[in-house]
Amino acid sequence: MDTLPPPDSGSAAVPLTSRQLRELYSLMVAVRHLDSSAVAWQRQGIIPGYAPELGQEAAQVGSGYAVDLARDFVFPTYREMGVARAMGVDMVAYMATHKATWHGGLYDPIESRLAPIQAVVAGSVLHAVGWAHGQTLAGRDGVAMSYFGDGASSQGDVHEAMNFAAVMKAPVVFFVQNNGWAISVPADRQVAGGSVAARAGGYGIPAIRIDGNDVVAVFEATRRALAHCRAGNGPVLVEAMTYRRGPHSTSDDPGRYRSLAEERDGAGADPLERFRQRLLADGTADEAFFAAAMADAKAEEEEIRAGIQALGPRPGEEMFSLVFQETTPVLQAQAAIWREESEHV
Amino acid sequence: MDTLPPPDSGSAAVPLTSRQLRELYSLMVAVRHLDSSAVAWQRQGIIPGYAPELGQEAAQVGSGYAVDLARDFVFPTYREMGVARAMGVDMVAYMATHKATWHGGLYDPIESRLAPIQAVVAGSVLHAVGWAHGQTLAGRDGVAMSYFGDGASSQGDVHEAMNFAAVMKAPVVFFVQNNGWAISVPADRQVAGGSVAARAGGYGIPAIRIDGNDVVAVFEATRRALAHCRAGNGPVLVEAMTYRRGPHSTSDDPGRYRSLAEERDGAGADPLERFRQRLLADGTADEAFFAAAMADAKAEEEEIRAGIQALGPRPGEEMFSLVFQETTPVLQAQAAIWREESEHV
Amino acid sequence: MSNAIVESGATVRHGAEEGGPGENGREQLSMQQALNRALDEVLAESPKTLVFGEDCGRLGGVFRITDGLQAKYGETRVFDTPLAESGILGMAVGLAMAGFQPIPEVQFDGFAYPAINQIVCQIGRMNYRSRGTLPMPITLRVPSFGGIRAPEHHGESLEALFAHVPGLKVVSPSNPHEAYHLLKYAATRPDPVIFMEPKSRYWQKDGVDVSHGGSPTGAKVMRPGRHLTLVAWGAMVGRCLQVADLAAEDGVDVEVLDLRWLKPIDAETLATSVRKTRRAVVVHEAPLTSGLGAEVAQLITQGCFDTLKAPVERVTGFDVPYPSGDLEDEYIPNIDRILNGIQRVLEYRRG
Amino acid sequence: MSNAIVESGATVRHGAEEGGPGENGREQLSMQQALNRALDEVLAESPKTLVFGEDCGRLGGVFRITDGLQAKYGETRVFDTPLAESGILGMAVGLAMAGFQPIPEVQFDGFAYPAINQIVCQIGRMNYRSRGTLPMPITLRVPSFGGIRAPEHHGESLEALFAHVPGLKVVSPSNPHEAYHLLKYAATRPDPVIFMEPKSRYWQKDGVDVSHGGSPTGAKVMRPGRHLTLVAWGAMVGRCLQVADLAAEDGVDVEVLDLRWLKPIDAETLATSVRKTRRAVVVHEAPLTSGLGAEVAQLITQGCFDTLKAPVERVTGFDVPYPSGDLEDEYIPNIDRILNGIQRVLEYRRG
Ligand SMILES: Cc1ncc(C[n+]2csc(CCOP(=O)(O)OP(=O)(O)O)c2C)c(N)n1
Ligand SMILES: Cc1ncc(C[n+]2csc(CCOP(=O)(O)OP(=O)(O)O)c2C)c(N)n1
Ligand SMILES: [Mg+2]
Ligand SMILES: [Mg+2]
Repeated sequence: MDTLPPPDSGSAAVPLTSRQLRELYSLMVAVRHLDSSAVAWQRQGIIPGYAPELGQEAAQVGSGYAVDLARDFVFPTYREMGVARAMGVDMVAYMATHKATWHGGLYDPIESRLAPIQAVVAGSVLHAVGWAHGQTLAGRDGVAMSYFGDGASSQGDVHEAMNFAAVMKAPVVFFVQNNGWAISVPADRQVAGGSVAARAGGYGIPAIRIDGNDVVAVFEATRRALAHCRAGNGPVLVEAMTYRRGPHSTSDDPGRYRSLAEERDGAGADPLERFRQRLLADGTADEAFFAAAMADAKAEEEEIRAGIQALGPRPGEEMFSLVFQETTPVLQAQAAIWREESEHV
Repeated sequence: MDTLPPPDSGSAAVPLTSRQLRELYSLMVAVRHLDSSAVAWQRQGIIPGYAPELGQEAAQVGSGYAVDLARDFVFPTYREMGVARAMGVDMVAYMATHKATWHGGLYDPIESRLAPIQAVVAGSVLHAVGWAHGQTLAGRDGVAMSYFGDGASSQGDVHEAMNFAAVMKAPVVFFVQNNGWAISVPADRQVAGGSVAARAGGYGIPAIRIDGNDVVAVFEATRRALAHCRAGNGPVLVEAMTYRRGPHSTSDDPGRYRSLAEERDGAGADPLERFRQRLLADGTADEAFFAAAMADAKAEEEEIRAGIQALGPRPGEEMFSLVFQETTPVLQAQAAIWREESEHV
Repeated sequence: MSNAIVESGATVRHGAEEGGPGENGREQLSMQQALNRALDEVLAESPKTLVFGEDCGRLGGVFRITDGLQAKYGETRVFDTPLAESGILGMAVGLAMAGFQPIPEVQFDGFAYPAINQIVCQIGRMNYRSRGTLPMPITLRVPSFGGIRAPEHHGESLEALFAHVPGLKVVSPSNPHEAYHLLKYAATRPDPVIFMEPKSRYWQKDGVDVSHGGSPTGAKVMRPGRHLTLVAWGAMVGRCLQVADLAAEDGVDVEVLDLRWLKPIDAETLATSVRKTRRAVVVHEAPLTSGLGAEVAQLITQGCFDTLKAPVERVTGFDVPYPSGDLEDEYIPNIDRILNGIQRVLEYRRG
Repeated sequence: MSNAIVESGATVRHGAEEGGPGENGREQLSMQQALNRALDEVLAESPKTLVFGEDCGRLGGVFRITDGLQAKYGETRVFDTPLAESGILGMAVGLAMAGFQPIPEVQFDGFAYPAINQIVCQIGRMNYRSRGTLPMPITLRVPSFGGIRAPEHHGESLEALFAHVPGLKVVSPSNPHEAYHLLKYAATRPDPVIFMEPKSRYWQKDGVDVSHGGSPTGAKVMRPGRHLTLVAWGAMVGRCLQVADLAAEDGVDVEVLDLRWLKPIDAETLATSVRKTRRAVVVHEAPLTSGLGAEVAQLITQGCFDTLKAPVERVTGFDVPYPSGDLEDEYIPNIDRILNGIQRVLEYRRG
């Protein structure tokens, strides 16, 4: 499905260079390795929990790579580690949320163009619309990218967001990762009609449904969507069909709701392996490159793990000082009592 | 637009008899007269406020007439007086809500198959889905009819309702009266994509968009929709295109947001007059019949007005006694204090 | 209270306090006019402010609070949204993230419920979650409380809910003067403020001193008194002033305190008043149980336990759904019920 | 309290009260098991009951409270819904109108917010609006409160909000025995009940006497004492029992009262206790301001003004968003903070 008009400007159609393709691969390897390491960290007690994105590397890296960090702004869920990494977000600061250091992460959203991690399903889709409409009002050409899942598509806020965006012609890309599952509920019992992309037409919003496990296809679709929005044509919906190969989170047990055979059939070919074969086949990269990428990923993971392990708790004082821009006498009094009493703890 | 499969059983396609056509006309006249009278009652201080349905008689009477009172259940908004009348609801009990006697009205919802009047926009659309799914669970063949407006279609609950209904194949008719306005906001700045019916496809729900000012077309579409649901095929959406010819409510001033010319052009031909011409033209009714229908309408209005005027306030005790099925000691204590103190008032 | 405005009933009586507004500075405005003027000035002063909601643009709002503002500031600054409250507030969050100062409206109190998720989980927490990098300078206007014989869900009092939510500030004006100054103050704050407008007072005229607002924070003594403190907010302040006049006829000198800020609550002004009067009654329209009256009563008890002569009395709505117009007067605290409450406190004897 | 179960910490000590459960009748169950058993029995006993929500069916719930129920009762009685809380609760209303007794779940406390509109305006009012013809026998299960180092919005305490809503009843069990009996009771009532499960206690085993539940209504004295009353609910009851044991070492005999029903509140049992102890501390996880502790404190003050030796103290969460795991222990009332609260009350001197 593709109801998005073809790109009018050339830049949205230029093929990726070999360097860019290799960079995409390196990012995917880094993300894969960090992701599986984070699961291991949880087992080792380094972090209390994690939501793996195993199998969604192409969807996340391909789309995050298309973001223009000078202009755009991205609204993630709790599972967009690959997007964050592709955008160059500080990964210790990002992972801090999974260490239970600070809800939303410790990175600076403004600097990194990534809104704080959002734990409410569909919680930030409307924020993307508001931010995008703000670009129109301010005469800027930034685009908001809102990530959400097949499960999230059931929330009323998503519908309100699509309608608002279409009425206001707000420059938003609704980027849906349809990974087949919302915890234990399969997409076919979640998404009536079978496709989130099919919803867009009802609002007059163009949509593309793509193979979300093909990183180049994801990149190209996202680039087209961003260009369409940036040109003042209003919102676009991209539905990347992918598969959550791992558990919903480190406390989930998929064996309770899907068989290994279902998992294998649903997941299809591994997006990382697919891309690797493709780069090998067309001579864009060789084994030495792959080995180097893996070595870099390992070094990077070690550095991030060290950073995470070194990360102490935030001072309790921040519970009070970060509530408001202008604090209140009541809050100051509570902070004073806390200071006094916390010495007994 | 019509994506509803044609009726398979004969009964959903049988033409209306002359008697039925005349009955529809009589209902429309009764509704028109009661509606304009209610506006007058407000001016005369008989009731504090009212939401007229002027211009929506065909949409309301045509659809309400199709309801099977033995099996179906209807979920109205605050503007479905014509539906209520077509269903034979006690109109004094219905109008009691506008006299500020009791929120929701004084009629018995179970007896009359009409849920209490709903003041929350889109508030009861999900209830219809739940009730409908209850029919499936209980092995019954009742259908839920959920009425809502173009404005209401923007609410997230409507989206959740359509998705739930489609996932569960619940027998619900989503009956949208697109009357062009949500208070001061025209439908083209409310309903992105231009049509509520177009939304249905995204959920795999069949939809019909009809001339809501043609009472026979409305009846036939509703009958088809009900039959489709009753046969176990899941939900249907009907969008009746009509026009709110009057103010939003007796406290609204449409002159602030639309010109008389816009009003005239938007409203088109009066649905009552259109139907009258049709009945005259094909000989189904004559002037004598119309005169008698009008006389009946007047007599009926007088009776209802007398009933409304005779209606005293509900005893204050009901504030407490109707909160729960099993009252609580706290509420009993508050009722006792109220009884004691209200003697001073 | 150096900035106290001493009022009684609908007519303003000026005390001779230092810094009090001069008679000349005062204009007679309804609360609707005062709010409209405040919005007009805020829009003029800060290009980042935006006014939006259902019917706020072309119509000027069902209560005309935004009347004329779209014509003056254009459709980009003052606009109608589709009919979805979660959408309105969620959009406000995004606009704030983009650097704007949104002043959204929900059309009636009861229609704030569909937006509670965005208000509690997003507006109240974004500054915190983002460690102060994404402030939420959102002022949400909520026409509030009952008293106008309106349909169901048009007469709700949500202050207890809002005041409990971390990250929100909550204020309610009791008269046009307060409305003008508190709205101008709220709308220029860097934090989210829920602004609860007593809709039953929209059309009542009263003096507004546009140049001297007095302190915009804390509670305000509206009428000094010696025997008992009546605490109220919104539309109940005017009613309490009437009650005080009646009580005075019986020789009971009642102090009336307009709480104004429902979060943070000015516990000090409460304590100062009740340490003097030694008796208090708190009045609100919302249901009794878990209402804000409990918080106010408990703050008073904490602050004045040793001087308090009787438990703080609460005169409130009942624990029932807000009733239809016919029963409204049975539900909202009326003069008699407040007088009874005062009497119970005055007659309280230990043991 | 003829039906009081006297408990301390995690181990149950049986008093010799009349009608008290015999040692033989008690099984060691976790709260998760007790709740699961209760649902199982309710489903078996009433064909009109339905269990549904996100992941409640095939998975058996993220906390396994509905484990095995779909396999036993089929996909029509126990089912997964799409991911939309307003949808779940709105659907529950319709099912109730059709004569069913829905037992929906919202997956976590923080995800009740998207359903607040349906809960407040529909579930709480349909019986009233319909003049008793459309009762709402809905029991909404809400895994509640903090203490498990969970992500944002997974540790909220919404009792003050729910308790303020006309037309709702609210209950929270503090241990497996209570969980089993209160859920069975709630799920068979003709009125809506918000059932707040302390998720940090799901996995702790304790004795459950399935055949003798004691009275299902009102508050319960969990430990008698002479010097001070600690009032709590949910997970804080266990903590208060620990505190009482520690205080006992210092010669302070603390009575611990499990409020259980957060609406309606059992003011009489509160007053009976505090008239005896003359001092009270109320403990909850929710933020202080406008929390349910204010209501409890005010009810105690009203009932015991003449005997109370000190203002009721509140030891609660702060007026801040529920923090991330690392700071959770700074936020939730801990043993030291509760002991401090007790000390402040004991040391209170007038004047
Ligand atoms: C409003 C809300 N309801 C429920 C949850 C609990 N929850 C967390 S993730 C999840 C499933 C989300 O599925 P989907 O949107 O497909 O995203 P995915 O997890 O597959 O990435 C649920 C139910 C939540 N976080 N927020
Ligand atoms: C949730 C909610 N928000 C706002 C309102 C206020 N309101 C009442 S009717 C209305 C317009 C509804 O428009 P539409 O759905 O098209 O129905 P119509 O009035 O045209 O019949 C509004 C905004 C409300 N009643 N409920
Ligand atoms: Mg998913
Ligand atoms: Mg309309």
